[in-house]
Amino acid sequence: MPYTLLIVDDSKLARMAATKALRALHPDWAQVEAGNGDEAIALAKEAAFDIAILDFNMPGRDGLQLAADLLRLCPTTPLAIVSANHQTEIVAKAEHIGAIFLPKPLNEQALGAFLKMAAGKLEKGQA
Amino acid sequence: MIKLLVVDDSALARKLIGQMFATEPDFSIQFARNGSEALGLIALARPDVVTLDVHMPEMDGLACLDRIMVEHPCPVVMVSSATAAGAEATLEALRLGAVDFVTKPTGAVSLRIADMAQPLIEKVRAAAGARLRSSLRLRERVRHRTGQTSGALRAPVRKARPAARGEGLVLVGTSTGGPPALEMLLTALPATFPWPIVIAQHMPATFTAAFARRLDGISQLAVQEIRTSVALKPGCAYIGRGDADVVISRRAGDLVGMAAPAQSGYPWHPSTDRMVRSALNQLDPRQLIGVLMTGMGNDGAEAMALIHAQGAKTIAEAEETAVVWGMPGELVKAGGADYVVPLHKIAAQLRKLVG
Amino acid sequence: MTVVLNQSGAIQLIGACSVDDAEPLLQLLLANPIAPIDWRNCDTAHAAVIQVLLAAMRPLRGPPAGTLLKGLKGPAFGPFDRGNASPAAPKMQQPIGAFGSECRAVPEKACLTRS
Amino acid sequence: MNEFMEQFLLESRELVAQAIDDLLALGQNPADRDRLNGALRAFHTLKGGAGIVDFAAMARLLHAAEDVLAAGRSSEASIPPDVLDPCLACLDLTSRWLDAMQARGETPIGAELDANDMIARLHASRDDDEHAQASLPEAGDWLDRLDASALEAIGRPRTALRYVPDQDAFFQAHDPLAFVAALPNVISIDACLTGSAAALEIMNPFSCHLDLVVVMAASGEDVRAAAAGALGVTEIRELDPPGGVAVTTVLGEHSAAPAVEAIERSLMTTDPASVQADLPLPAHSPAALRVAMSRIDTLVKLTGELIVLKNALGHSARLSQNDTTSGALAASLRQQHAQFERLATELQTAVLRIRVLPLRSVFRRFPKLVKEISASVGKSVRLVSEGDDTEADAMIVEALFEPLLHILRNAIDHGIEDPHSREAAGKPAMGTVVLRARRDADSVVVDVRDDGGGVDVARVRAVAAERQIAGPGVLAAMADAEAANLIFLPGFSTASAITELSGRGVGMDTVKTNIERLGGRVVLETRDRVGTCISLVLPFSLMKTAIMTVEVAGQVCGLPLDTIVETTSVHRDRVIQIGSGHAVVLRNRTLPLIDLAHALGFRQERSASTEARIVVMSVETQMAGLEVDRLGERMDVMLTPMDGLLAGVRGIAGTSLLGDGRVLIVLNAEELLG
Repeated sequence: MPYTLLIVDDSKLARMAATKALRALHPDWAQVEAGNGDEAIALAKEAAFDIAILDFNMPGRDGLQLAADLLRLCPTTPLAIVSANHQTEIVAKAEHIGAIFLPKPLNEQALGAFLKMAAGKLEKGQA
Repeated sequence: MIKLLVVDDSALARKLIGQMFATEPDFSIQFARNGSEALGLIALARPDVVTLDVHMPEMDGLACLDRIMVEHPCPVVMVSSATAAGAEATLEALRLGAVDFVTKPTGAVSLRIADMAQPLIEKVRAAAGARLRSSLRLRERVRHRTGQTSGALRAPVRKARPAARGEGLVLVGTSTGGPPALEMLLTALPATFPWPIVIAQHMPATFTAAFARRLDGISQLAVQEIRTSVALKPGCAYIGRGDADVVISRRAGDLVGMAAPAQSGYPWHPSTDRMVRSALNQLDPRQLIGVLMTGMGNDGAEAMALIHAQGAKTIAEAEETAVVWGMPGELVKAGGADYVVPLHKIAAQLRKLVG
Repeated sequence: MTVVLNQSGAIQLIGACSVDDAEPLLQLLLANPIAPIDWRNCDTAHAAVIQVLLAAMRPLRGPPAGTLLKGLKGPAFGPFDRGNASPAAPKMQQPIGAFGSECRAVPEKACLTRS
Repeated sequence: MNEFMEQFLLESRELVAQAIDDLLALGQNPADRDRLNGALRAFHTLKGGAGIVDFAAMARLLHAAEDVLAAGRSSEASIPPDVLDPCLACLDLTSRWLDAMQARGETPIGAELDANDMIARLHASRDDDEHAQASLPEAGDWLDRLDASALEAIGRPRTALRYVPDQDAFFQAHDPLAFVAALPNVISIDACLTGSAAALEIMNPFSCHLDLVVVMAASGEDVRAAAAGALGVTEIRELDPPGGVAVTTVLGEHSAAPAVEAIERSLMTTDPASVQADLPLPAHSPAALRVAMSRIDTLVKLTGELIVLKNALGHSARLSQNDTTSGALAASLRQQHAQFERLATELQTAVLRIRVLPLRSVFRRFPKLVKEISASVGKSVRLVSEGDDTEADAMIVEALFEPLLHILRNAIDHGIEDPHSREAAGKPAMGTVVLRARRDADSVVVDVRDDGGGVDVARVRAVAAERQIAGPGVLAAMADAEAANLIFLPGFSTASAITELSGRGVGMDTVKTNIERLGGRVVLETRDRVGTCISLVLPFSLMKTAIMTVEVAGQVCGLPLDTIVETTSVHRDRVIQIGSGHAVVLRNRTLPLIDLAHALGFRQERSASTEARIVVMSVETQMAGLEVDRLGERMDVMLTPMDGLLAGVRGIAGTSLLGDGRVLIVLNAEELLG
């Protein structure tokens, strides 16, 4: 079934790239975008999405803090943290909170694998 | 008793080569110091096999070889240097009809010449029983006599690369006698040949690049060495880098050929067995064609028998044309060959299979 | 086989990983784009394998079994005593004497071409 | 331009502006963490965008800048100001790239080289002698990767090794990791990928792209011996060498040699004209150069491209032998040749850049010396150095010390007045000497400017007359500026008292000769009571000279382009006979006309043409016309100085090889006109 993906990134270019990859993978899915953590939290309160990919490097709340906040609002949301810097800390912390680490620039294959895993998790939750 | 004639201008080299064979009871040896002496001795003594130094004063090895092949054809093993220039000369020698070659160690030759003994004895013994391609030689000889290079006769007019029609791969393994055999095979294939061809020709690292260039110059296929990695395309043939292995893999969905450090489990490199096994991981066996041609030993026989059993088509060169019917013979004996055909018919067989 | 995908979806490195394991490892990583790597049972690894790990940017479950690998540093390996329940990194005061013997995984000199 | 590119440009411009804001604010308040984090984020997002549009050079550059800034963040201390400048320069380069992309819709040419340079500059900012002391006394680029506190815990001696194996290393049955692990008393191994490593999706695992840093509790000597079997570039640093904080550096020769060989081979076998790139190293060249890895990488990469292209050319050439319908073929040959030329030029630039050093290495020796010299003559002088990051060929940098020292001595000894005279003249008692370097097109200019009394032209005239350096008539006709230049003549010394420092008959003529030997020139500017400025104008690199070829009596010669003012032809009627010589009037200026054939001693029939072809040359303040038979083309050549029997021949600067293998004689304009 089609889901809605939240893309959080302060770069519109990065959001465009992620949207393009999503269109190619799941043309029937919807997406919502947020340019920062506060917008993302607002969307989460309206339960406007099922899955989220969060840029690590953002002004204000970084991706990991945002992930923690989102999970507090909705603990079952599948999350991915996206970063161009491969730092052990980020990878390890992402894993620790149950998020997937995806390298930036985002490639379709990695996003596809994450979305497949996420969809599987959501379906299991509904069953 | 095998009658061996050693042709070398260096007294030291003659002595060293003589010593290498002294412990072999089935050889009787004669020496010649230069090309003209060699020609005289060959006419008189009719040796079973000749070793010939590529670089000699007066008549150099290639000129001498050319006359041997015209006047008194007999199996010749070239002794060459492992340099780029040596590679060119050696490849030319193989084209002129030399059966095989060994490379002289670089550096302090007298100290490291022992490294050369084992391969030289093996190759000379195999060459003594080798078959000369008389028909091929005749054509080549005429060309050589008229002073034309084969490149000029077979101007490779390349057409646009064909689109891949279904994915597939031709895998070729060969050793002794391989270079001229590959030349014949590749020049008989059109630029539109739809499947990429990957070739494991046992050779030193310094030779494969020159060999690929030579084949590229005379065939309609684009031929290149797999130095690091390269995407495999139709209408192209790829020579695995010498002293290393070649493996088939995928990058971003596309088939690639990749040079891999020589795996010690395999005795010959590039290993045909390893190449074929790696291809089996990437493609359905029905998308593979294995070709095993002239060569000492058994490299490739096992893996090609395996893909044959799984549905791939395999071609073994027939005994009548193989310089040494080792590798193809093993494949035939293992019951792994779908077709056993003489060299000049392999190209036609391939075209029929991918037609 | 020293590189496998285990049932929990992690790519496992086991025992001595040679240069030949680099390509299978890479293939597994590409086929499983979000799988983590588990090298807790890895004793030694050829540099070719290590550079694939470096390029992979995947969560690395460690520490590895081998002393040399345990002592590896760099952005991809990070200090292993952080986060999960791994033993503290070796104290750096003394040379890690075991390195010499750990690393005999040098491939035998490859056979020369013969034909 | 697609929507991605548009968005990229739009967003990148905003980010560049934001990052500049943040950096400038940091300059005001280096402890402002918010500004630092803001700048870091901007660099990071810029890098991400570059990744999306596949602009690798930009991604690489911004990654390096981000690293430098991030190092500042983690150090807890405030950002050192000399880190900000190169980061700003990065942004400047980035916005120039963005402009180029906007204009042409594609990533700019040469971005890789520009990025390499800028990255080297970024690293140099961390390598600076002054502030590196904050963390590790011997710190420098790759040593930053080491954990300082862990290092402290190790016993002595300690040595660090950086090892970047050849890409082909795995094929030599070599495991670089096992190799470094077997080094003596290994303490730690740090592994990361080199900049040339590809993304996982297209990676070739058998091509080695590792960059290893190993710390050992062993002496540099032991490490050097044990590391002899390395297949690639190694750099060894003793972390506490016997003589203090100096750091020894060894550039492994294992891989540099094949790289250079490969370049030479490819140059030798492809294009005879490029034989000129076979760098002639003057006999006393500096023993070792420290070369940034990225510069070697560029070379290797360019060489690779060159070889591919060479092969393509070879293929086309083979085709052309057989192909009679050769229109398309000729076109492809032409195109490949053009590409080849571009690559060859880039390669040449890259090769030249390897030999480049900042002038800092010479400049930093002077402050102490100036103090000593001024003390010894009882004057008070302060030295101001500017532009010491200006780069020049290592040979030139090395050779500058002596002449500069001589000029500085002269300035202090003769130029700067004693404190009393200065005060009387209304100047501060302390004199100032400014040592300033700058890059000017293809030249490097070093000025030594003092605020002393200026050259005493009247005295120079008197001395010249007294020593019969010039006749009274000539002296009388000389303008003051010209007369001041007499100090560069052999044996000239105006010091009324031969002082301990700058007497002894070795005068400015030595300086002049030495600079000219390097292909440079010396310019003197002096104002009475205000001061003197001596400028050394040197070529950026020793090897490349722009020339124009001319033909005379069937012989092709080269004239240095920087001495040519213009080329023209005049009707023979306008050539005037003056005594035994000739002259020509050009734009109301009378120029002596030199018949080149005659000057070179070629016998030649007077040309029948009614037009005289003239090259107008200018050397220092002199101008003259050279009559030639034919004008040729402009080219850049590597000049080989004359040696052996020809070394003493006047009028010849050196030789170079032409594309067809002929030797080109390049003339020395100074000597021809003089």
